[in-house]
Parts: sequence; structure tokens; C-alpha cells
Amino acid sequence: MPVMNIIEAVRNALQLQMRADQRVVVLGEDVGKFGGVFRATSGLYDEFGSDRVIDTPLAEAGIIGTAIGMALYGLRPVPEIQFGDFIFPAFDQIVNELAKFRYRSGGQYPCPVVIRTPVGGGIRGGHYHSQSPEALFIHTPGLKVVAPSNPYDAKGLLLACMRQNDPVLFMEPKRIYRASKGEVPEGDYQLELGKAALLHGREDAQVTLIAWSGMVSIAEETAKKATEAGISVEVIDLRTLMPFDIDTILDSVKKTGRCVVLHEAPRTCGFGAEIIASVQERAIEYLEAPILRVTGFDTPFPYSLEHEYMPNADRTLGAIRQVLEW
Amino acid sequence: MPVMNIIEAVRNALQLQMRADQRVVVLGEDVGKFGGVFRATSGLYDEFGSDRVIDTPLAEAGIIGTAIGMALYGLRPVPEIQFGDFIFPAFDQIVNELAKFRYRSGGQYPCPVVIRTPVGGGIRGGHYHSQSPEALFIHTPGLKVVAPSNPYDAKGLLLACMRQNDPVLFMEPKRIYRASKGEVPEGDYQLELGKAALLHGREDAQVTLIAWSGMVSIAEETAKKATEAGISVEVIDLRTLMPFDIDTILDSVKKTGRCVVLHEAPRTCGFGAEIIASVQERAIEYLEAPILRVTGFDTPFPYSLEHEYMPNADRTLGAIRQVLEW
Amino acid sequence: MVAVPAQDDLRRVLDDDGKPLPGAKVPAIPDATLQRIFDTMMLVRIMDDRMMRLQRQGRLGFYMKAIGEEASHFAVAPLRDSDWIFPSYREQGAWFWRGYSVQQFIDQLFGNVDDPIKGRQMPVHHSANWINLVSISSPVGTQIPQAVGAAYAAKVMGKDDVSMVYFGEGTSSTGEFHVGMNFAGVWKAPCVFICRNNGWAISVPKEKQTAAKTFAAKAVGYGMPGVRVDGNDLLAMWQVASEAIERARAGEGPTLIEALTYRVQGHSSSDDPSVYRDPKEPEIWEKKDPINRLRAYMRHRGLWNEGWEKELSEKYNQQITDALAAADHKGPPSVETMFDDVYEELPWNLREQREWLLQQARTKNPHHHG
Amino acid sequence: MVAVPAQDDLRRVLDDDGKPLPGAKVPAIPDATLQRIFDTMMLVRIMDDRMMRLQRQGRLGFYMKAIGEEASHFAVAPLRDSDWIFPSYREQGAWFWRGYSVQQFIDQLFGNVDDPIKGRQMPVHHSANWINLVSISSPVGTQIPQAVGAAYAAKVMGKDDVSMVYFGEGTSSTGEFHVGMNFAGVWKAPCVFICRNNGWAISVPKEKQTAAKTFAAKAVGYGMPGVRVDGNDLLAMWQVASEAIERARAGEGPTLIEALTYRVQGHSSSDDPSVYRDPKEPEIWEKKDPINRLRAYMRHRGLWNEGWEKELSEKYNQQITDALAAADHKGPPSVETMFDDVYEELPWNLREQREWLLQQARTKNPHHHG
Ligand SMILES: Cc1ncc(C[n+]2csc(CCOP(=O)(O)OP(=O)(O)O)c2C)c(N)n1
Ligand SMILES: Cc1ncc(C[n+]2csc(CCOP(=O)(O)OP(=O)(O)O)c2C)c(N)n1
Ligand SMILES: [Mg+2]
Ligand SMILES: [Mg+2]
Repeated sequence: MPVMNIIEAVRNALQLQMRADQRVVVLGEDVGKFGGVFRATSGLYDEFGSDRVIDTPLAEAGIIGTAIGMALYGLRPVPEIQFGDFIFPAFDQIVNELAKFRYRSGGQYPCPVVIRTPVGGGIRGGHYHSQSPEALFIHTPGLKVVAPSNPYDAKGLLLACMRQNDPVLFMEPKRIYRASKGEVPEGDYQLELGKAALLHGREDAQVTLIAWSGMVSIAEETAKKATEAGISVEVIDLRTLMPFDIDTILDSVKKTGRCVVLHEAPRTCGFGAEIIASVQERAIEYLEAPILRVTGFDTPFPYSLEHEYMPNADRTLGAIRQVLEW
Repeated sequence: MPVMNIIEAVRNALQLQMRADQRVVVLGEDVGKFGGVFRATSGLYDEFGSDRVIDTPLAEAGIIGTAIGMALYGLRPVPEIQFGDFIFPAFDQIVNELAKFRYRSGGQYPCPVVIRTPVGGGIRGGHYHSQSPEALFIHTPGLKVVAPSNPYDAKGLLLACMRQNDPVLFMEPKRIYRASKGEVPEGDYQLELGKAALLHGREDAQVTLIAWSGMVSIAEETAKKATEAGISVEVIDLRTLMPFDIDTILDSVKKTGRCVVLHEAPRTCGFGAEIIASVQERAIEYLEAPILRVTGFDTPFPYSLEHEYMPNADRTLGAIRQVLEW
Repeated sequence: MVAVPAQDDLRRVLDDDGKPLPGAKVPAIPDATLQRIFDTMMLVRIMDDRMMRLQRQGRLGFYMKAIGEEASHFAVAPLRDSDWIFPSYREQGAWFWRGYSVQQFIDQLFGNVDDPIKGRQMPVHHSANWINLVSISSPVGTQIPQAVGAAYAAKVMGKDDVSMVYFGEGTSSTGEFHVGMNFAGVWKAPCVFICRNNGWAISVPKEKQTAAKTFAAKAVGYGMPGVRVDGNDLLAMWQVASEAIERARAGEGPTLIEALTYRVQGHSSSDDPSVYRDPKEPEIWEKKDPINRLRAYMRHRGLWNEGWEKELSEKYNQQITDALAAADHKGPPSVETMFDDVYEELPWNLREQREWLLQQARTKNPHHHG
Repeated sequence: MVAVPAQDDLRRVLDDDGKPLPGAKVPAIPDATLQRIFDTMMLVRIMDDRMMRLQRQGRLGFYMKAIGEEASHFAVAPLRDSDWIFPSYREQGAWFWRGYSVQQFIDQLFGNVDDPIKGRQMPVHHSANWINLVSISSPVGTQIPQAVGAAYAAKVMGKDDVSMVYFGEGTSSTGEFHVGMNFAGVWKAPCVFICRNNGWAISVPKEKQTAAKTFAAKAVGYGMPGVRVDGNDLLAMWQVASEAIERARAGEGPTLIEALTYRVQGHSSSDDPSVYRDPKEPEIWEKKDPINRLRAYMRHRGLWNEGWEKELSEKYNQQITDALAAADHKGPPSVETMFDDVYEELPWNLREQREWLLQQARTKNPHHHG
């Protein structure tokens, strides 16, 4: 099996689906001739032409607004927002239009648009090239939110997204776009949306550690350190954030009784809060300790102090110790 | 003391502050001659003139974008967004600009803008005249979020907002704009931001019920029904959502051991989740039952089934019974 | 059509009394078509009148009239059925023209079980995919880039469908207008933009929306033709729309049409214009009423007579009366439908919430579980 | 200045060799001012060159050059110090012109403890409120309505300050451009809009941004004058900017200036133009280099000599070397500063997070508490 990084896996998924389905078009800033600032669409312009791989004017509201119209008429647009931080000019089109179109039309107008965008920090991007806005979209009924953490999942999930009929925000972890490599089948496969991955699950796991996107690698690193310290940690990579895999979470937490949630976004009103609320509503009697969060701080994403801002394995291990010692 | 409804209290606060501070200007769609579609600014145009009470072109991004520039230069703009549902075209200006200006400039450019907007359902407004978007803004570091539930608080909090130097989203409960009446001092007073109101707090309270904005009246109704059923409920009206009054919440929950959070916004990733997460992190050992949520459903806000969608006293009482029986 | 419309060149065919202007080229509209247009304009006028009275009686929650703007709705008349329409909330004529029925219209207003959108949105937010009329949204302007996307899709899918999008002059101030127009220009999208300039955006007069001489002039910034037309002159509307539609279909790109008309009454049933505008202003415009002008023209042409109009008015009043009676017996959609169509299939959180709601509807002791 | 610029009327004073064009009205710029402008242009060119090399050596994270666009920066030269400037990220000249120092510039690039913005943002996102230069944002276009708001504020506060805002031609496609321009037109705001048309938005050529004949033509849609100027001709830039600034200050309203220039190199240090454009294109433009043209003009006028330029280049290279050396010894801002300036005062959640971080920085066993 070929080894790919996340960029290559995403490109490969787009290419396969564009070959399989004439209706799939890619649009966004610099996605055409240049192949995207992260090169995720490189080669597509040459293979599929400028009608299906569209360099748009500089306007996110236009990218999403026109993508919606394309989807209504019968295409399968996969717009790219160059950085997750620049999705906000399109926010109205996403939360008031894309998310509500099927519902408000009584089911007449489904809107199968898959929005790809790189998210997260760790690339010295400061305020506007680092944000993790998932919570805003998870709180928006009508949208699905998908956040892969590795090349295999990225390809399988993106293919699945392009083949279902609901709008999706597909968040790609830019920090590990190239650093994360793995074996990826050349051919076609899909991963079911809404299913988490349980990493080194074990009967005797003492703590459940929940993460997604770029934080899964930190979770893995934490689990390794924990093992060295004689603590067995079971990691859940959510992969899909809306709808999220409550069953896998509950199975694990009921077993361990201890849980830590890890995310990059600011803590207050982040997705971690929802996970905690949902778990305690359903399994508080199993909890041996509060569910703790390791997250970004409630500040804009800083530049010079990025390293201090980002959650890391030490902090996560600290929280794991805390729930164990509680 | 004169009796005012919320509209009158808001208007009164604006009028007092515009008289006291030349720098205060009001801008938005229809706020001038017409006095706003809810009439919150009526009379201000005649008293303060078209330079300070500005009918803008139809563009929320322009309203907030220009308000930011006005604040940078030295004015104290109080823009109105006609309905909370129409704030999203300005979302980028609010979350990427207004919220981050002070921070990103190293403290050089504070941005004292107070955005007023009516929120919530119950007026047969359907998808786009009913939303409660607080969670999106609470998750945005740099913004304060204020949500009064009655005329007295509306005036005192709005005056406080216009006299401090951070950007604020001031959410007004449109369903009870006129229905909620109460005694309001004619003169000047302020309520401290970040302080909740404890309603009929009592030593023997069995359950803590947390609400804000339009849901406080439902919480009160629930408390009455609960008392009739022999259950003593202590209601917390948060009033400020960011920063929220964690101390008042913890004091009450540590006493009651049981808590229900009531909000109109869709449940998943709503602000209720953050309250639950914060409480269990700090006081799980006091909890006799899971903290339950009574909320809007995870759907767009429906029209015909609005009554079925909105949280009500019966549902809230049901949740209270459930935490008691748990 | 010129790229920069001379500011005062307003395209007209009929004078205010419905007589063809000297030297005006009268478009060749088949008599039957003209009569169907008049017929539909009558329906719009009667419907608006009846629904407003109903609203005033407290029997209808909300309504928006198009009185005085009806001719502007018929830019859709020269379209083919396969062409797509992205309406705003004030083009009732477009719906009836395509065959949306009086009953469907009224069922939507009441959001009852037969409402084509299942009672999901406020009155006047229709949707009818079977006739290519796209779901109306409240946030103004959002439909503009969407229409451009649909036009682009038709083009790349090798169809020669055109999309037509309506919006008010106030909406030209939104960012959505700009990005939609700009994308259309760059893509040479087969899209026709109809700016219904009715002079007012709720209480805000057109002078406070823009300093541009005309709304048509905004086309210059997008490299497309801008045309200004008398929006109360049905023949001129038809003519200008036909030209723009042909241009689009021929692959020559988009056109912006400013239809100059006037909002004779309030913005909506919730509005009271007396607070912000001079009552004399509407009076001037009532003299230019599009129905009167078309009627006069058709009379000259022998295409109209009193009896026929009386029939139409009786027919439509009866249809409305019957539709209201029928609507009275229709309840709202059932509670469980609230959770449908958020997604193609219910995810677990909605399944759970749905079950809970149904169960608490059954029991007398409702309570919420996580 | 006319409302609709004849498409090809490009305002120029100097030819490509720096000679005044026959019949061109040469603006009366004091010799000392002209020399200060040249001096500052040299600094920009040298800084860009040094910083790019630094970046290539991996000693600087990110940088954005203005090579070939320097003349367009000096639309700010005719401003008063009290006038406000809302820059984009490619107008280094505006900063140095107002006295922002080489050391401050470099401290910002390194985000060190002396960075005027405390290391909060990426390189080239300067802010200097003491000279009325507003904090640069990455999301393009957001500064446009903000500049209009500041201009409006000056007007209602009875000051006669002007605000000037810079953006690239690609940014004219954003909704922010439209709403800002439109508000300015309606308000007759004392605002000057400088559209730096350098032909490219990263990899997207100007032809894909708009179908309009020129970017200046977009002014028509906002009822303001639009002027197209040779952005590599310092004298023409000065002239056109002065006219617009005077207009604004006199209460006659805003002006859109399209400065025609060219992005000779990559978009930023992360970009590689060879992937998407013909390397011959930049060569054509190097012949129109703004510094060469100004130098030639000043030589004719006897305002330039080789020795002086050599001095300048030595002076600035030395200043940069010294500033870099100084920057090397400066650490990042202290950890606790991360929580400052989110609000005027720290709310409880930030106090708690701050204490936790400081404490775990101290202990060797960091752990997170709620
Ligand atoms: C984005 C947005 N902001 C505000 C509103 C509230 N609103 C509804 S209609 C309207 C005026 C629209 O005027 P115009 O575009 O001229 O259309 P008209 O009503 O005259 O047909 C406003 C401000 C809205 N619906 N959407
Ligand atoms: C809202 C937004 N979308 C996308 C980007 C990414 N981006 C940064 S610069 C740029 C191109 C800007 O081109 P132009 O406006 O012509 O300015 P120039 O770089 O040529 O000076 C893009 C797309 C951004 N910064 N902001
Ligand atoms: Mg209008
Ligand atoms: Mg450019």
C-alpha cells in the first residue's frame, strides 16, 4: 500500500470522486492552476479543467453562496476555504442558508456541499491562521462536522462525505498535513460518518482520553507517556464531531469512570463542554472523578506564545493524573 | 417609580447615556426616523439628530465594520442589529475584528462597541426571527455577552455596558419586550456586569434552576408550579453570560446538589453545556444527580410547531422532578 | 443595451395612461399570454387585498403585499419552465405564473399540514421545487450568489437554462449582492438580476441606500450591462427581461435590470409607513398603477372587457374563499415532523429528542431526559 | 476628476524613464519632501531584501515584500499627521514615512518583548496608534468599513481629519469592500480608498477577480469619483492622492484611487509564483520600477547623486544589522502577558487559566484544573 500524508490523501479522494462523479466540482481561492496554498488540489486543474476546478474571486461568501446554488441545481460542489479563520465572511451562507435549506423547504432542496478547510494551530500562524471553530458549526443544526486526524481517515471520510446528501464542514489538521503519514489504499473505500476510532482500547484502561483532528497525535503521545508511567489510557479519536459517537464514548467511560477531553479551541463553550454535559447526563453514576478539559486558553490565538498556548502531552498527562488522584 | 417595559427601559438607557456622553451614537437599519422596528430608539432621532442616530444602508457587516472604526477614532457606537438572526453577515467583523482588536494591537486599540440585538422565539418568527445565538459569541474570547430578562436589569446593564471599554453583545428578549413590565428608576444607575441575580433563594432550596434572557420568565413560572407541588426551587438569572457568575452558581449548587439549566437555543453545544462542564469540574462531589438541560431542539427554529419547540414550565418541572427522583 | 446606462434613459413602452409612447417598439407578446399575465396580476392584487384583511382580522399572523409592484413580477414570463427563479418575498406573481395554486399559497401562509414546506417557515416564505422556484429566505440577498451558482451549474452541465434572481434596492447594499454580481460577471453566468427598486427598505428611502445615480449603474462595477426600466410598465418589463434572458441563454452573460416601481403600502403587515414617510408620496404613484396601465392598453387592443375582469375577480375571490375554508379544517403538521429534513436521516441526538417529545406528548407528566 | 473615468485615462506624470511627460502638470513637491520620500523608498527596498534573505536562511518565520510597489505607499505622504491610515499588509513605506522605526519593525517581525503589539500577531501585522496607523488584520477587506467609520467619526466630532485605507485589487471582490464603499458614498465620508492593483491575488490574476474594465470603475456604483493612476509613478501618486485628500477634507466626500502597479515577486515568503505565472511577466514590469523612475527624475532635477544613495544604503543596512543584533538578545514576551488585553481587566476564567499556566510553568508536574 502506498504511504501518503494528509494532503495527498485528500487530493487522492478528490481525484477519485471527480473521476467517478461528473457532478463534483472544486472551487475556492487559488485551488486551480496553483493547486491550493497547501497544494491539496494540485493536478486537478490539469486533469479536470477550469470548469470543474474553479479559481474564484476573493470572497468566501461568494464561494459558499455559489456552491449552494450549484448544489441546488445538481452539482456536488466541494468548496475550499483557504484557512478556517477565513470562513466567517461566509458564516451567514453556512449557518442560515446551507444548514437550513433542506429543512426550510420542507425537504424540497437538499444541499450537498462539502466545505473543506484547514484548521488548528502549530504553524506559527497567529490569530488568523490557527483557529479551531468546530463548536460554532456543531451548534448549527443541519450541518455535519468531520475532523480526521490521519491520512487513512481523511481519504475514507472525505469520500463518504462526498457521497451523502447533507452539508458537511470537513476540517483538515493543517499542522500535520505533511507530518502525518500512513498507508492508504490507492483504491476506493469509505469510512462511516458518526463512528469514532478507539485507539489501543483495553479492558483494564483507567482513563478515557477524547480528542480529534490535530489533537489526536497529542493524545497518542500522552498515552505513550502514561503507559511509561504505568497508567493505561484509552484514546478515542472522534473523527466525526456532528453527529458524534456517543456510544463509543459511553462504553469507554462506563468502563474507566475517568475521562479527559482534549481540544485546541478556547475552553469556554468549546465542544469539550458538550461532551462533558452529554456524558454526565447519561453516566454520572459511573464517574469516579470530574471530567477534565485540556484546551486552548480563552484568548485569541497568540503568535509568539503559540507553544505556551497549545495543549501538549505534559498538560494532558497532568489532567490524567488529576482524574486518577481525584 | 415609573413602570416601564423592556423597550422603554432600553430607550431610556440610550437616552440618558446619549445626553451624558456626546460620543455615544446609535446606528442601524430603521433606527432613525422610524425609531427601530421594535421602537427601541424612537425619539432619539428627534432629540439627537441624524449625525448621532444613523439610518444605515442595509448591511450588517457595514454597521459593525463602521462602528468599529468609529470606536477606534473615539466615538461610543451602540449599533442595533434588527434581529439576532441577521447578525451573521457581520460575524467576521465581530469575531475576527471587534473581539480581537485590543489583543492583536497589544492593547493599543480598545474597541468599545455595544451591539444591541433582539433574540429568542415566541413571536411566530420562524427560522429567521427567533434564534438565540449566545453560545457562538461566548466562545469568542474578547467579547462580553449580556442578556437581561426584565426592564430594571435591561436599563442598569445597558448603562454599565456603555460605560466600560470592552465590546459587548447585548441580547434583548424580544418575546417579552412589552410583556415584561416593572418599576424602573428614571435616573441613573448601573448593574455590575458578571453578577447573576438569585431569585427567591432559600436555605432549604432543593434544586438550582439556571436561566437567562426570555427563559427567566419560564423559570419563574416553573418555580411557582414547583412550590405548589411542594418542591423548593432557587432560580439564578445569569444576566451576564460572558463572564458568567460561576460563584453564585457554585454556591447554590453546592447547597442544593441538584441543578437544571434552561435555554432556548438548540441543545448541542449550547451554553448549557459549558455551565454543566464548569460545575462538574468544580463541584461534582456535591452533585446528587446529573445536571439536566431543558432546551430548544437540535433543529432550525420551526414556525408552525414553535409552541412544541419552545421550552416551557411543564418540561422544566419535569426535569426538576427527574433530578429529584434520580 | 449599453454598459453604462445614460442616467435618465428609463426604458418605457407605455405612458402612464397605458398608451404606447410615440416611437416605442411594442414587444410582440401573444394576446393569450398578455391575457394570462393580466389574469395573474389580478390574482396577485386580489390575494394581497384579501390576505391583508385577514391579517387585520387577526386570522393570519403575517403578510407582505406587492400592491403597485405587480408588473415587475412578470420578468419571469419570458422564461422557459426549465429556467430557475430565486425570488425574494415580494413576487407573488412569479409563483402564480408558474402554476403555484391559490390553495398551496394559502396553506403556506397558515403553515398547515398541506403547506408545501411543512409549516417550517413564516408566511410568504414559499418553496416549490417542482416548478423551479427556490425556497425564500428571510436574510435578504443570500439568494443572489445562489442564483449565480445555479446559473454556473447549468452552464457547465451543458444545459441552456437561465436563472433569474429578484431582490429589492435596499438589498443592493449587502455584501451578498456584490459577491453574487461579481462572480456572475467573471463567470459570464447565464443569470438575470432583477432589482425591484420600490423606493423603500422598510423605513429607509433609496437615497440612504446608495449615492450611485441609479441602481442599474452598479452593473458597471461588474462588467455587465445595466438597464433601467419602468417597473410599472408590463410591456417594458417583458421587453427588457426578454433581451436579458436571450443574452444569457446565448452565452453572452448576465444583466442587471433595475425595475423602477414603488411600495405603495407598508413594508409588511407589521409596518406603519405614516411614521416615516409623507402620505402624498404613494398618491403620486397610484396614478402609475401597473394594472390600470396594462388594462388600458389591453382595452385599446380589444383584449380586455369589464365582464372578463369581473369574472376573474369573482373566480379568484371564490377560489380564495374556498381555499380559506379548506385551510380552516387543516391542522398543523404533526409534532414528529419537527425533526424531519434537518438531515436526510435522523442522527441519534434528534432521534432521542424526537422520542422524548412524543413520549411526553403522550404522558401527562412531561420531563426531559438528557 | 470625473465620476466615470474614461477606461484608458491613466493618470501619469513621469514616463518609464522618469522624464515628465509632455504637457504633464508636475506637482509642486518640496525638494526636501521628495528626498525624504526617496530615502524612505530606499529603506523599504533594502528592508524587503534583507528580510527575505533572513527568511530564506530560516531566521525569520514569514515575510511579505512590496518590491516594485513602493511608490503606491506614498499616497500617505500628502496626509497630515492627525489623519488616520488603515493599511493592508503590503505598505511598509507608510509605516516608515510616519516614523515607525527600523527597530520597531524588526521587533514586530520577531514578536519579541519589544514588539509594539507584544508578539500577538504574525510578522508584518504592525500596529502603531501613536502615529495613527491602525492594527493590520489578516482577513482582507475588514479595514475598509472600519476606515469609513473612523472618517465618519472625525466628521461628526467636528475634526477635519481624513482616513486613508489600502487594499489590493483582489480584496475589491469582498463584501467588505462593497459595504465600506457604499457607506462612504452615502455618508460623504472623508475617506480615500487606495486599491493597489498589483495584478495578482496570490495565484489569481486580476482578470479572474472582476469583469469590470478597471477597478476604478467600481466607484460608479457608489457615486464617488474613481481615478486610475500609474502606481509606479511617485509624482502621479502624490498628485492624485493630494486631490483626493483635499476633496475629502473639504467635505466633498470619498474617492477611489486605483494604483496600477505589479507584484514583481511572490505573494509572500511562502509563495512560489513560477507555478502559476509566466516569468516573463515580471520582467516587463521591472522596466517600470518606481525607484528607478523617481531616481532618474530626481537626477534630472539635481536632487539625487550616487554618493547620497550609497550613504542611504549603508545607513539602512547598518541600522538593520544593528536592529537584528539587538533583536537577537530580546526574548519573547513573558508567558503571563498572553492573558492581557483580551479584555481591559482579566475576567475570572482568564485569571484562573493564567494562574494555572504560571504555576505549571513553575512545577515540573504540570496539570490542568477546571
Ligand atoms: C440580512 C438582513 N438584514 C435585515 C433584514 C430585515 N429586513 C427585512 S426586509 C428589509 C428591507 C428590504 O428592503 P428592499 O431590499 O428594498 O426590499 P423590499 O422590502 O423593498 O421589497 C429589512 C431591512 C433582513 N431580512 N435580512
Ligand atoms: C477573508 C480572507 N480570505 C482569504 C485570505 C487569504 N489571502 C491572503 S492575501 C490574499 C490575496 C490578496 O490579494 P490582493 O487583495 O490583491 O492583495 P495583494 O496580496 O496583491 O497585495 C488571500 C486570498 C485572507 N487573508 N482573508
Ligand atoms: Mg425596496
Ligand atoms: Mg493584488
